Amino acid sequence: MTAILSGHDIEKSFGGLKALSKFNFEVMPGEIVGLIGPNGSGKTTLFNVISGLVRPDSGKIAFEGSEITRKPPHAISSLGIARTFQIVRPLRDLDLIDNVAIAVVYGRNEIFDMREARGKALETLEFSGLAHKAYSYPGELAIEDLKRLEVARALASNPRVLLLDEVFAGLNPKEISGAIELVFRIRETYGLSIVMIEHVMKAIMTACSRVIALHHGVKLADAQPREVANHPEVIRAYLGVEYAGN
Amino acid sequence: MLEIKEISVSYQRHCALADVSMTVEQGDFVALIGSNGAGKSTLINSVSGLTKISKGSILFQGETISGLSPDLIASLGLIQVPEGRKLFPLMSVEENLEIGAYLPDPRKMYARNLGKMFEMFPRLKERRKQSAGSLSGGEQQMLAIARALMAQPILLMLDEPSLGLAPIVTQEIFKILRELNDEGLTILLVSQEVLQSLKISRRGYLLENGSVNLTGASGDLLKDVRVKESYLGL
Amino acid sequence: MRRALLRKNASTLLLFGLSLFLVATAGPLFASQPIVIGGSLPLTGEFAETGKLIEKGMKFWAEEINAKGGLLGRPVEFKIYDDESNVGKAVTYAEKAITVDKVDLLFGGYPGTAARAVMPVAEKHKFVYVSMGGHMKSFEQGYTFSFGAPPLMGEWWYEGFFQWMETIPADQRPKKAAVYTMNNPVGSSLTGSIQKWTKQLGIEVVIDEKYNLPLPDATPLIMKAKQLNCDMLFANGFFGDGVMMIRAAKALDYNPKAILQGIGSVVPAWIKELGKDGDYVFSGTSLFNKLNFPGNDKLNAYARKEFNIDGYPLYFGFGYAWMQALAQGVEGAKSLDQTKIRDWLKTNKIETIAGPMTFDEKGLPAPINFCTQIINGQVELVWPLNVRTAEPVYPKPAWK
Amino acid sequence: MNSTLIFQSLISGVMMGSVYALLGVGFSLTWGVMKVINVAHAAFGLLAAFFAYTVFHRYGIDPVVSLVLSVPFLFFLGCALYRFLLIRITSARAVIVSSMILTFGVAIILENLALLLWGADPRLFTTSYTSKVIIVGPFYFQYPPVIGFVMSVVGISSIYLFLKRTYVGKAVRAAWQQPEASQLCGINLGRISAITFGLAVASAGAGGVGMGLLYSFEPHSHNLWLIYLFLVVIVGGVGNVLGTAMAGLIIGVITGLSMAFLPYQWVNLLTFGLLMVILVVKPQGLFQSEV
Amino acid sequence: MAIALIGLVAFPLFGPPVYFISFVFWVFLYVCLSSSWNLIGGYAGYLSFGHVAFFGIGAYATAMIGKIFGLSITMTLLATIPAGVISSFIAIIVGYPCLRLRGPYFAVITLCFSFVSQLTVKNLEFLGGADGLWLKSMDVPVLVNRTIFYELMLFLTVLTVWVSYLVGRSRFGAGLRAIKEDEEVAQTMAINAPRLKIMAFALSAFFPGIAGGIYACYLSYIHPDVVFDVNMSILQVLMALFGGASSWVGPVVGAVSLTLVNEGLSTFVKAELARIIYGLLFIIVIVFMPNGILEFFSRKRRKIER
Repeated sequence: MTAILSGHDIEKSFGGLKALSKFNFEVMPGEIVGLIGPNGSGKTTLFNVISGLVRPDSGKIAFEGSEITRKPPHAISSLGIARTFQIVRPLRDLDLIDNVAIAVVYGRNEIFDMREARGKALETLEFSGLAHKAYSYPGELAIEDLKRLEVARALASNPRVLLLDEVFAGLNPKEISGAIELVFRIRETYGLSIVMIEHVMKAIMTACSRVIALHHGVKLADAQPREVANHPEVIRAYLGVEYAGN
Repeated sequence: MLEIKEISVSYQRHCALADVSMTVEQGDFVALIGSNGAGKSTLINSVSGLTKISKGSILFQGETISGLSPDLIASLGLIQVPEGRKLFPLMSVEENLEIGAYLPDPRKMYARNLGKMFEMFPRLKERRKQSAGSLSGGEQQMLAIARALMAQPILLMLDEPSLGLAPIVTQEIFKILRELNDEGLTILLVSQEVLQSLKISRRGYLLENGSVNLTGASGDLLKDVRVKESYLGL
Repeated sequence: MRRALLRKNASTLLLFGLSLFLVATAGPLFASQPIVIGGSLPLTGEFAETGKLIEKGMKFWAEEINAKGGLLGRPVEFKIYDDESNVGKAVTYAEKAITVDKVDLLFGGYPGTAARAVMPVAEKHKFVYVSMGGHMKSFEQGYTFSFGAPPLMGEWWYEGFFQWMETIPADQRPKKAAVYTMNNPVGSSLTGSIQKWTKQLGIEVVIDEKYNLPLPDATPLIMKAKQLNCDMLFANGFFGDGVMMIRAAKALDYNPKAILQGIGSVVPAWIKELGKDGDYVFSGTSLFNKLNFPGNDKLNAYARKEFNIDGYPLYFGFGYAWMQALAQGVEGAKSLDQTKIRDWLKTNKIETIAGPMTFDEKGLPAPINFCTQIINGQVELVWPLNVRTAEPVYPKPAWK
Repeated sequence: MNSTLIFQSLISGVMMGSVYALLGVGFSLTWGVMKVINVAHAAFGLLAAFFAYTVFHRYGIDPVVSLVLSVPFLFFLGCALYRFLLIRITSARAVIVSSMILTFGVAIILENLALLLWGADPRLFTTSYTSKVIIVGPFYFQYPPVIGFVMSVVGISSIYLFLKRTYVGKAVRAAWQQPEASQLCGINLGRISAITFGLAVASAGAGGVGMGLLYSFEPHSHNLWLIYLFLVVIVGGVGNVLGTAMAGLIIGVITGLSMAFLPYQWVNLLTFGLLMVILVVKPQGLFQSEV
Repeated sequence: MAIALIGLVAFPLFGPPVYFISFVFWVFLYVCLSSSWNLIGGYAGYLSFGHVAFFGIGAYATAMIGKIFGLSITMTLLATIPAGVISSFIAIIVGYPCLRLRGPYFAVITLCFSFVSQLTVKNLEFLGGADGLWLKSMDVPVLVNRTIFYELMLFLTVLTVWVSYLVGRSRFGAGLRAIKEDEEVAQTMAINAPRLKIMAFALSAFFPGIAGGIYACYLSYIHPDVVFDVNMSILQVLMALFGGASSWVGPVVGAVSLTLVNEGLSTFVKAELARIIYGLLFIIVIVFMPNGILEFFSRKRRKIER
């Protein structure tokens, strides 16, 4: 099986700070890959590089066999890579259904009419558990629903790969369980690959088939969740010395 | 010293805090723990006046402070070290400390307090002319604490001081907090670092879903399985 | 649903507002007894200064004529709109005066750009339009109802000066001229006669440059003129740039034999604000307060009383003179019929404070070639000889 | 083209530009610090110029000296404007746009108040030093631009020193960089904003008198001045005090040079064209935004 | 809606005083200008403060086409269409570098662009330079003349508003809104922001181009100071924001209400006072309805609904 999304020797630095160095990764079709690491370890930078918001200094990114490294963000997302943002960025002046409908109409759905798109958007909202709030505005939502909106919007473009940036952050345990269930449902229903950045270990452990651990832009581990969780270097970097001994 | 009486806060229709009560005594070191989004920052911001409460009252040294503006609350000696440090990035370390001592009383003691800070954080002294934005994460956190101390707080509140810091740095900072408390400073600490914060604090509150679920001496909480459950979500 | 509702409401609201407005302004449809003279002037915005002077001149005229029993035995009344120095508004207000207020007569507007745009409107509605016109080109469009009485023609601005210059012995004339002209209709209308006359008088034009308003700085211009030994300076600008040129000339101790100024020096502010430095500047005009024509005394007396200045301001005079011309047309035609008024004006001589004048088919009188110079803080007429109020000061004394 | 002319053009260009900078510095400050584009900024300057004119003609007080009176007045006017009007729009979604519309209204009111109070006639400062010059070699330094230049240097550097050296000034910078944290340090944001706005409006007064030294002015002149404001602020970087000063000099040099080398007809066109190029190449201005 | 439209079309046939035809012509002109401005300024959030440039370009293009080919006035009116195209074309060229700027920077660069185009026209003799250009005037009775321009402008305005309405509910408009809200997010939603912005800019320059041409024929005399008047730029922005820039209705409401208010003030109040009241109006509106009149009312309604 060949990777649907892969990166080769990606380098990116901001000023003097190396955010990513010689970073390699692969995502197989249908896989859920977790991306963990302490704050500032370069996870979000990686997402920004993949989605084209940030240009890497060097290295290559390939999607379905063709290179996408220097493509503009809209071209990359129209190929089928959708993402969410860690700090939610809804379109605040539009209601939820329009937020999602825009993603539908510009996504890979062969839908170009806004009315039709709203119908499809409603489906996606329903799938994400937001149907009852379709005509609310983002400002009226709680954080959990905003996270769901981010996911719904990304899903609505009918992507092949979904990049989820800390979708679970700020949620309580009950909400996290709900969100994990959503992630599974996404993979089942849409059959797409997911890369998720996450701090909530429970989510990582239950949802991911594979976990990549990052620290200071360097890959520390790339293995099964349990393996990574027990990797001494990962524990030291990510969970802290105290935990390692606890 | 600080008394929070059944306060509620809601953003739009989302309830962030519901009937939360807690107290901080003179000389106390209280840790407020709970997972991300449990309402810890909201609570501390309500005390500081950054967030308006919809119900309840907050008393500081017997006086109601809910409804006052943040700068007035700060002038009472209730100083917060905000989450994410929020330094003045384009100003030098020294200028940051100067702003910390902006209020009239601390301003009079500026020179003396500055010396104390440089004693406590020698690294800041080395970088006194450097802009705050160019410091490393740990140094920035130290500066944020030093800035708050410059205001001669009666009660120091810290919001996630360990966020994004290396474990060693976190330990160092927590050690300083411990020392400050030993010298008599009252501290309210908000942190996700459950183990460490419970280890250094005297009492703890566990916040979950906008309400206090558990409270007691830190030592007891450390042993309580419910903490582990809530925090780790296991 | 909400959207649709909103849309519907907005459009009904809109229509309602529009109709309400139309009803409200249609009130004055019923003409009243007095003769109403309407139009617009720039009372606010860029040209407010001049607009207000014209308004005062017109009002003084009305006061006077009403005291005498009015026009055709009816009192006169103004309907003056403020066009905010906006040409488009000047056009619609002219139409409003004609078609809504149903005014009996239309008065002339300012500045040239507005007058030019109103001229075709007046032509279409067959209303006599007496204004300064801006410049010659606006009278070459074949409008039959437009008159310049008197006009303020850039083309004629320096005629009087050059005619006088011709009387000076050739060796005393300036040798080299520097011509700085603002890039607008007024400016460009000035340059033709300068080219023609300088050639005729053997004056070499060393510098001939245009500039766009606002002029950021005049020092380089003056320095250049000084370096090239130009002993004649044409500052073809408005007030602001004109002042800058004079001040720079003084500062750089540049002493040409003659300084000629565009429009700026004809406004009262020139003398009032510049003081002594404004002296000895030559200008042209088609109207002058010291001319021995009937009416000027009264106006000067009024100006002394009302504005505390000797001699009425130029545009005050224009406002008055245009009304004079219009009134004589009405009285001559003994009717408010615009075509009759026009025809009368085209075939008869009128008397104004600018002197007697008759009109050609374009609506212009014979070229008016007064030359003025500011001497000791007074605007004096130095040409033609028969009306001269003072000897020209030439060459210009050095700066003190 | 000779060198004397070039240098003379440069000298007077630079002096002119420095006055633009003085007028612009407050505009830059409110834009950068408070996200308020004060379209009425130049109108406030005009108000000070008219005031100076009146005081000069009534009591013979020098226009520059009149600033002693008008600057404090404008300061309070600015504070009041913030306290009673601008504070109401700080919660709007697009503060910049709302502030532009609001201050546009203020500018219209000020212009027409000036029209009512002073009439439409153009005004000039004609003082004893108006046509005095200092001659250095082949170069002429006219008094009014030199005074304008000195005012600009004094004005801008005192604003700069105020921001860098005084407690209140530091609080202004702090409030700009981290509004929330500055409140936690005991800074009253409302008061600091009012002070900033008052200061900016007051500096407009100095700038207005400076402009009056160079040019004649009428009630509508502020519209023209406003364009220069945008020029210096954009080139200098929004909120950057020293940048504004540099921008004034740069614009002066550009104007001076283009007056020396180009037909005058193209000078204004070149200035705006060049600004477009600067904006496209360096959108954030030639200097980093910093307060 | 249809009745209102028929009413507007038929309005001149009732023989109102010519002024009303001209006045409503002006209202249409402003509705057209602010509605087309709204395509880029309101939908995409790029505040072009030099939009009058396209009006002026259209006016001059029309006049020049008429002059060069010696067209009759009727044919010159047809020339407004290529003038609109020229204006769009220039918008594409100018928009390419300018649309990379955002917020106030975009506002300032477009403002500069309008000055540059005004000064260019002034400096070029073959465009009439500082003297301006005369056009042939229509040899028909006044009422007919004004009615023709009225109907033309009405048609153009309805077209503009209709396009604005269509864009507002289309995929294109949705994309523009996303760009206004958050350009980066829009890009990650597969929206080709640079292209959409250029398209919106070109479209928003097309209608003013035609309007400028019609205006030139209406006035029969154009001058750079008149058709590149910066006040017009500012006014169309204010009208759109005044009404509320997020929908097609806002600019219409804004343009109509501001024109009416201004006209009412000029008619009934002394000049300076009228201006002062006008200024106060802006302050009052922005203080109490910071997001425009329309939104003020629609938000109110929503609050009640809830």
